[in-house]
Amino acid sequence: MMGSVVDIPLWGAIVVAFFLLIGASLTLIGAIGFLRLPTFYERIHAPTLGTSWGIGGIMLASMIYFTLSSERLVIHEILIGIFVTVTTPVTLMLLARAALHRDRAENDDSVPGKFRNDRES
Amino acid sequence: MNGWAHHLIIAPVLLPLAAAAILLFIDERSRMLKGLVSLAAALLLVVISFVLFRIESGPNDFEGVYLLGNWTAPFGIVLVLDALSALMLLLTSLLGLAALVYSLARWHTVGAHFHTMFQLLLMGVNGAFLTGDLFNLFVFFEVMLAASYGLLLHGSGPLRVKAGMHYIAVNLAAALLFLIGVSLIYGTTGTLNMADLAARIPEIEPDRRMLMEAGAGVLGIAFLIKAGMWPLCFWLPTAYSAASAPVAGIFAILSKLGIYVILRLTMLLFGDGPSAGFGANVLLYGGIATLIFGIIGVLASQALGRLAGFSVLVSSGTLLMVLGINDGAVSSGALLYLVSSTLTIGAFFMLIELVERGQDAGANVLAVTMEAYGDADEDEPEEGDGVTMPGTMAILGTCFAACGILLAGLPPLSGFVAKFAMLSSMMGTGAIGVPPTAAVWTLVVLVILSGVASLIAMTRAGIRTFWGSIEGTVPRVLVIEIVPVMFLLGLTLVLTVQAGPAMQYMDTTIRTLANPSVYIDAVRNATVITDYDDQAKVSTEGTN
Amino acid sequence: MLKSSSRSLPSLIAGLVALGCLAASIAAYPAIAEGEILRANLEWLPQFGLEFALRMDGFAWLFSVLISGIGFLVVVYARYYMSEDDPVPRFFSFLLAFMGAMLGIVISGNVILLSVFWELTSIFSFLLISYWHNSAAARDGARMSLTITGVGGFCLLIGVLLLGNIVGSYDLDKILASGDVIRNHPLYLMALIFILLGALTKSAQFPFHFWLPNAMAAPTPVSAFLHSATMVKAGVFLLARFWPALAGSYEWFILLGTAGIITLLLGAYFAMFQQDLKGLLAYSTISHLGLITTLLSLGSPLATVAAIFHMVNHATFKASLFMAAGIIDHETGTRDMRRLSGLYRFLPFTATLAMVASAAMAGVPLLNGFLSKEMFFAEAVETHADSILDRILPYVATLAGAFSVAYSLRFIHTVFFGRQPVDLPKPAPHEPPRWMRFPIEILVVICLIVGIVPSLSIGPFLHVAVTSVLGADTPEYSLSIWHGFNLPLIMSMVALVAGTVIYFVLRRYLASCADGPPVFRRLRGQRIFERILVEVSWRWARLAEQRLGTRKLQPQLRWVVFTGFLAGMLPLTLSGFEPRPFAFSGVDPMFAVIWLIGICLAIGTAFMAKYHRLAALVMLGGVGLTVCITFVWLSAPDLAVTQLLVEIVTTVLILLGLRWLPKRNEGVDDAITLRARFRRFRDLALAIVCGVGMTFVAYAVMTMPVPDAIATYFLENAYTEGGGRNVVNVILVDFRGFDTLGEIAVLGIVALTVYALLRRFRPAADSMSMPEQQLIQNRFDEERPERSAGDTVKEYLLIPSVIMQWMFPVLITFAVYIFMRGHDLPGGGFSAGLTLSIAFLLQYLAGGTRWAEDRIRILPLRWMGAGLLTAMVTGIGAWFLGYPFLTSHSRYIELPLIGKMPAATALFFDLGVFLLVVGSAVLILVALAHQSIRINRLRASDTEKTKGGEA
Amino acid sequence: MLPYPLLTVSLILMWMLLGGFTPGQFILGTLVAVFASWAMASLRPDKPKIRKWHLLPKLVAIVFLDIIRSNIAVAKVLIFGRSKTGRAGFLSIPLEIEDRTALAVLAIILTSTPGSAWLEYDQHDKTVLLHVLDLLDEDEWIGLVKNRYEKLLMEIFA
Amino acid sequence: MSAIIIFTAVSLAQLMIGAAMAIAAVRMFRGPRAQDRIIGLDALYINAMLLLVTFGIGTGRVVYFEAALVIGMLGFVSTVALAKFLMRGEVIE
Amino acid sequence: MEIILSIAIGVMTTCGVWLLLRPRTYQVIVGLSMLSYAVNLFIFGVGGVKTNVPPLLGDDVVTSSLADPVPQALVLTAIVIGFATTALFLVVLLASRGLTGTDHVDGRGDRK
Ligand code: NA
Ligand code: NA
Repeated sequence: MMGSVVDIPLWGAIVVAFFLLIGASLTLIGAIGFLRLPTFYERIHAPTLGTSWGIGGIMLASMIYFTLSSERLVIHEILIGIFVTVTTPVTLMLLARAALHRDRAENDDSVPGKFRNDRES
Repeated sequence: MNGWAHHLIIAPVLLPLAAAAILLFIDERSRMLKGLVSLAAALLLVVISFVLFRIESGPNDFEGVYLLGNWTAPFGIVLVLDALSALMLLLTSLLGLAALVYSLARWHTVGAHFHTMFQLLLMGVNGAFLTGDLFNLFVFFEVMLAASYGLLLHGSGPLRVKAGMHYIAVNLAAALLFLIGVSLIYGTTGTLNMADLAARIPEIEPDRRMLMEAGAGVLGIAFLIKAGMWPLCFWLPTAYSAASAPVAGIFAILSKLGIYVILRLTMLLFGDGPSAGFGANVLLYGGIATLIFGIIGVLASQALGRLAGFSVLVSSGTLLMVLGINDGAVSSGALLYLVSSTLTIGAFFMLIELVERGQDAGANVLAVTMEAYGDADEDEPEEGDGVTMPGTMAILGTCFAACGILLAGLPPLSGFVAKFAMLSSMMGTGAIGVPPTAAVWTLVVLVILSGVASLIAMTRAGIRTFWGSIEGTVPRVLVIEIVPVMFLLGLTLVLTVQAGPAMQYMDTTIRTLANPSVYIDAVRNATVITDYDDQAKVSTEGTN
Repeated sequence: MLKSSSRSLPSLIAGLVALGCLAASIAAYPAIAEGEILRANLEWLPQFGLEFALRMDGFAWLFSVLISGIGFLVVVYARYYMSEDDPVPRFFSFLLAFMGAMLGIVISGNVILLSVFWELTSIFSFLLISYWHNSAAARDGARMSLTITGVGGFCLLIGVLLLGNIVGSYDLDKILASGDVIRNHPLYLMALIFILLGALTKSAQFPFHFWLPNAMAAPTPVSAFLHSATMVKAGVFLLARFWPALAGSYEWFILLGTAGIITLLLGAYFAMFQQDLKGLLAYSTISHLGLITTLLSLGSPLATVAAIFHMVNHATFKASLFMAAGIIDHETGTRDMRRLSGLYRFLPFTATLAMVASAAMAGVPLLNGFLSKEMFFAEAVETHADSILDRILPYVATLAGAFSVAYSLRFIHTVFFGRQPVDLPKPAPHEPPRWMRFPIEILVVICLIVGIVPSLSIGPFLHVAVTSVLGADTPEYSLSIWHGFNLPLIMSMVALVAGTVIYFVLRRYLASCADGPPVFRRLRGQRIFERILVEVSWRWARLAEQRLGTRKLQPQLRWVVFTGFLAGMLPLTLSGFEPRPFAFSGVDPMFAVIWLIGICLAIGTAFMAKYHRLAALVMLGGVGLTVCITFVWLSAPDLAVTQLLVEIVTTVLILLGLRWLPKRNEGVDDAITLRARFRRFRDLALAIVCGVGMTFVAYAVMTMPVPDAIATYFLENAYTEGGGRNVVNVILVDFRGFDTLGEIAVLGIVALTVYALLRRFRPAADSMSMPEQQLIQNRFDEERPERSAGDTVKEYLLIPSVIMQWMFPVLITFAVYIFMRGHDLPGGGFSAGLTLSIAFLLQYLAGGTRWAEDRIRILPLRWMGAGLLTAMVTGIGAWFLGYPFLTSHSRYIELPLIGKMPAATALFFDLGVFLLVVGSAVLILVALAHQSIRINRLRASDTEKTKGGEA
Repeated sequence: MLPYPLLTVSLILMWMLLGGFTPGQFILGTLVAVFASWAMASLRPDKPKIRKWHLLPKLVAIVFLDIIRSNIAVAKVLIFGRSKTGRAGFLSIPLEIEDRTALAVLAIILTSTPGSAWLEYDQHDKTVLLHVLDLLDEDEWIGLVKNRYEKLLMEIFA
Repeated sequence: MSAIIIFTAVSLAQLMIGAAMAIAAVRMFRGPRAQDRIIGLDALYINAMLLLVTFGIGTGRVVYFEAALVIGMLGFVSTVALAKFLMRGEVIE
Repeated sequence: MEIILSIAIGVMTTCGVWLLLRPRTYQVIVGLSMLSYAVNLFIFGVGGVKTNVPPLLGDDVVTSSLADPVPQALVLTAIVIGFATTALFLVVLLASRGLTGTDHVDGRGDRK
């Protein structure tokens, strides 16, 4: 797998490794939370660790690494960061709202809202 | 054949494609225009394939190898026109023309994009006949299948949709097997070109060979599904009988495509060498089983559509069995049989609809498609108010009788000639003094039995249909509906009268197939055009 | 086309044709008499020895005269017999066609051609018997005769094929000249049996005799022609024809003799007890044919002479009798002998003619029947092959003779004499028109002439026929009436007396008994045959079809999987393939982890697909993602991108479809039967076996390097020749661009099919209502005064839709980017097309169908057509430069500022791909999406309808 | 001609990020971006009116920092559990901004920041329902949203 | 030296991301409700994307970036469709 | 690597075949998709399994070491065709469901 690692300065390697590990650990922490948190509404918070600084860390690592290794500015990873940041809220919003609807339709009292489904009882 | 004429080889693929593309630009409401474009394309296709056929049946040893993209043989895709593919192209185009004309009466109006799909079906079938590349064969199989899905479902309705679903499911599974087979062959031989493959097979080491044969086996199943070998054939009678008449008519060529590929590949790849005769027993016993099942089905069928569907199986079973016996003379008879039975079954499927229209006034196209709740605003078929022809019943009856005679293999029509040619080479003058083996006896008995079964079933059906009820109304049949049927039956008549020359052609075809080195060399030695101007010079020198 | 009501013109034409045939035959006589054989050859299928060879020798000549002569008389007769209501032209054309086929049989010089004409006579006889197809009896009789004689024809074909195998030719001369070779060949018996099957079925010999009486439903001219003079004679003709080649062996004698003797006796016996005039004649025919068969079986030349003589004699008197019976039927309206009597006073001429003819049938001296019968008796007492058959033959012959006297007498006595008939369907019968009687008169005159002066009349003709059959074996024979007071004469006397006695003894009984002989009355061959036919060809076949076939999908797929598995495994196991030992070295642990996840998700998908469709879909998405990662991991970035895009679109597609599927709750069909459990177990076993097989094969082939692959060529030439750095893309658009052309065609067709099918889509009743969620949300909106219907969904999408709209230009840009770089880096027309389709799809998701279509008008069909044309025209462009289709031209062009740009024609081809993919994907998605709008319309119209119905 | 200049510029930037910062790519990118912007126009979206451009970087910076902060906070919660007073809970916040784009930006900010999630916006009440992972003090959250983000957004979009 | 550091870091990161993916898969498996599974799939997509980026770093190639970018840009579409299906019972109205 | 991929193919084949043989149309379509994955990976694997040598030509690339591009091209075609046929089958099963009222592959009603 480590076919063609180009040597980069040691400081660069350390920085890359740092960001890489930061990103990965935040992702893992988020995942653990995702597994352990008891309710759906709590669980939706967990992956955002991954989608914010999890991605941030790894993208930074990638940018630094490729910039150093190819000796030119490689920052297209920014795009991934931007798009994930912009699109994740869409999914979470839609999904959470759908969950709200489903809970309300079942008259789950732990969920706020004016809505009550009278047919269900 | 240099220069522009050389491109004729690819025309049977490109012409329907072009027609299909143009048809997409024509509004769905201008049926007339669509029909005309489609008809023109079909006519032109007949002309082209006839020219190609003439070239192949001519005296000079023309090797029609077309290097697509100007890449040499094992690397690019090649199209190969030889006697066999030329024959199949001609058969397809004739059948296609007949079915298309038939559809113009009313069927092309009962759903969207009939002509586009029809043209693409022709493209797929022609491509599959022409290609000399295994994966490209898969692609054209898929083109053909996709179009056949669309055409089978054309007109919708519960019966068609159910039959279509089964058909699609089975053929999707078959496509997966196809892919597995092709990739195994590629993985073990490193090539996809059929000629190259044939040249490589004798040289590969044993464990590769075993895997290659496994691949060929799996591939074979995919073709046998298409050809309708028992027990892979149950979808066929249902699907064919559910299809609308012109579609079922053109479908008659589809099962033959499976047979064609098996014939082509077994002769090319397993003719001789260490893998010689691979799968022959499967074909023989599978053919026997298919034929038996076909016979049973023919007898058991009450509806004419299913009877025709099982006739397809009878035809497939016979052909598979003959391929399993793998004898040159028998195979050339089988080729004649293939042509004859395709024309017959094609005509029969189209005839059935006309005949049944009279039986039950309500059961015509309109009832099928309107199905009580169809969106009336869409696809209202124009009232087919053609004049009821004089002597309609007599013509229909004659056509029906001809179909019956052809299916049963009764003299004198081509059904008989073909069966005779097969039987004769197995136990007649073709095998002087050679006592028929058990396999030959089985084949003979089954071929005869299939004839008997068709005879019984067809008389039963014919009597019920034509003489069953006194008050049976005379069906309203348009001229352009009955003419295609008569056209196809007329072709069988030509085949009957011209049996000698026809057989000559088949003989040559099989002999060429039996000598794969011709094919292999032609493909391998085909050279790319390096510079057009040089090429032009060479060709003018050649003619001088 | 002739007007079907006119009788004269068609009959005139037919008569002239028959007369022409007759004249032609007669004209050939001088040559024939010289012993010449006339020939005419046309090639038909020379490769297999099938020629259109005609060959007329004496025997053929005699039959030709018989066929065309009687044919002519029958035409004359039919002119008056057929009613004006009948479609007469059809009748005469069938009759002539039949006559042609029959002539073909006798003058065929090639045995295959002979069997061709043989089957043709079956076909035309079918059409003639069923002429009055409104009658069930006619239909059934015709079908039965066709079935039996048709099958017999197939047998004959096998027989002559075997002859061809033995002799090496189908040429009749060669076959006739090879008698010894044939009889000594191991295949002789086989060939003999098949040929006899053909002959015996045709000549209605036991045990195939029963079709003939049933064929009496035919119009009487047909019976006179087919069932006395010609078609049934074809069998005995064939036996005589093949006599030199086949006869003389013990097998020949036993097989043929048994059939002949039984037929002779049974036919005569049955004939006595018939009540139908034509039935009587039919059984009599059977019996006389048995007589001829018996004669032929004896293998002696003299017997053969007798046989040939009797063929002619029988034809003359039986045809005239049938015609007489027809006149009686015509005039009285019935053929039932219980109702007929004393007709002599109404039809004196006809009666006289009939009496002479039946005397000939009975074998009364001075008539032709007597002569050949005497010859038969003479042969019967000779010993040919010592066997029980031989020994009983004289007695059988006499007994049958007696029976024939009895039924002949009965025919005359019952019909023409006795009390005046009562209650006839047609009262006051009278003599038929002059010319209707004419044919009978001719035939009866012949009977008399031949009977009185045989050697002057028939003598030379018979001789020509006999010598052409027997050749050098032709015996001395005499045709004189008086041979002295010998044993045959005594046998004739005995038969005459005994026959008379039998008739008068049975007279009372016969006057009122039911149709058919006592004892055997119930045992009808026809019924047995019908029952067997129905049983075998209908019930058993249906049962077998159900057993051997299926109309269900699952068993079919099981077969596909199973045979596919076998086809893959058998070549390996049979040839002793050794699977490679698994090696876990060099496994990237991360890859293992990914697939651990993938496998779990795959199993989860399989597990959930029945009750938790959405869960299964989600997990399937996970599996797809795993596949995508695999592609990245294993050096296929192009595949990864494509896989991802397809994954996304497929998920949305299936979601679009899910709405129309029925709700499925776990536990509804909990009662799992044992059978279902077994089925599941079997499927699981099959699935596991397949999986294991795939694993082994995949492992074996993966660990085996691809030999000397074409791959190297592609890798080395993609850039230099194909002008692209992304080899996969160069293969797709250049090396194997033709595949891609086909592939986009598939996509296009599928899109069209989807569109066409969905235009007629009608959801199931329980999917017609709005989804439950929408009902609840709409109710909420309606109940709240400050809200209006649809607010919930508006709010739901209010903010997300803004972001989704922003993505639109972004995705367009991205699609262009993917497209442009495809030739050098991962990407290409397909990925770009899917990306753009997703961009469109996203707008549909965000704003709904109406919103989206209000803003962006996509004409998917145009995109598709343009795509196909672009790809194709690019390919064709090469023609103008003299190259084959799809030859690409690639070069990098320097543009100012932009720099080096790839400008391969392949790029245009890829553009075609791109356009088509966009068109197709959008068409599919939109067609599905539109169903939600359509259903609203349907719902509205349904409500309207129910309202209308209630009002 | 250029209905969405900001969008066009962004697209050009995106193109060059992907294809490289060369003059050629700039030209190509411009062509594509103009075309894409024109396509966007056909959707007729609500056109955001950005008044104060200069505040945008400020917003980005604030959000950037907040995200880092909440990453740490949430990671802590996930690893060590919540403090005793903390709980997860729903929170309804009345909003004043109405511009859809501004709302979208706010939604992105709140959702991207770990620990808070935008659930539902009620158009009639103009309230948003949030879910907060570690809800110590409701008012603090309301204050955060209203003062830190909404105010700024209202200044930018007016 | 720097190669070893990067190799170790990448391996560790991949292992962590792999664990995160496994957890997402567990959610997809366990649910308990459809929304949990969907969000699990979403998480799986994001983690896969991160994995691809680390793979790119590990192999020193930029060509895997496209696949990651496609996930980042379009991965949300199927989730959106799934969510809308939950909410409305219909994906496109 | 080969072993992992082979097992993956095997498991997906098993799941796919199992689903393919189920009576509900949805199971069948999911099964077909699953089998497509398996078959695509199979085709892909046939060319040999290599990491980090995508068939992309650069100036300094040794062509012989690159992954076999042919199976990749074949898989691409197979993916596209698989996508098309999945869409088709989906629509057909919907049509069947609409016309017969059930999602059974034979259009049979449910036992109730
Ligand atoms: Na309201
Ligand atoms: Na958040």
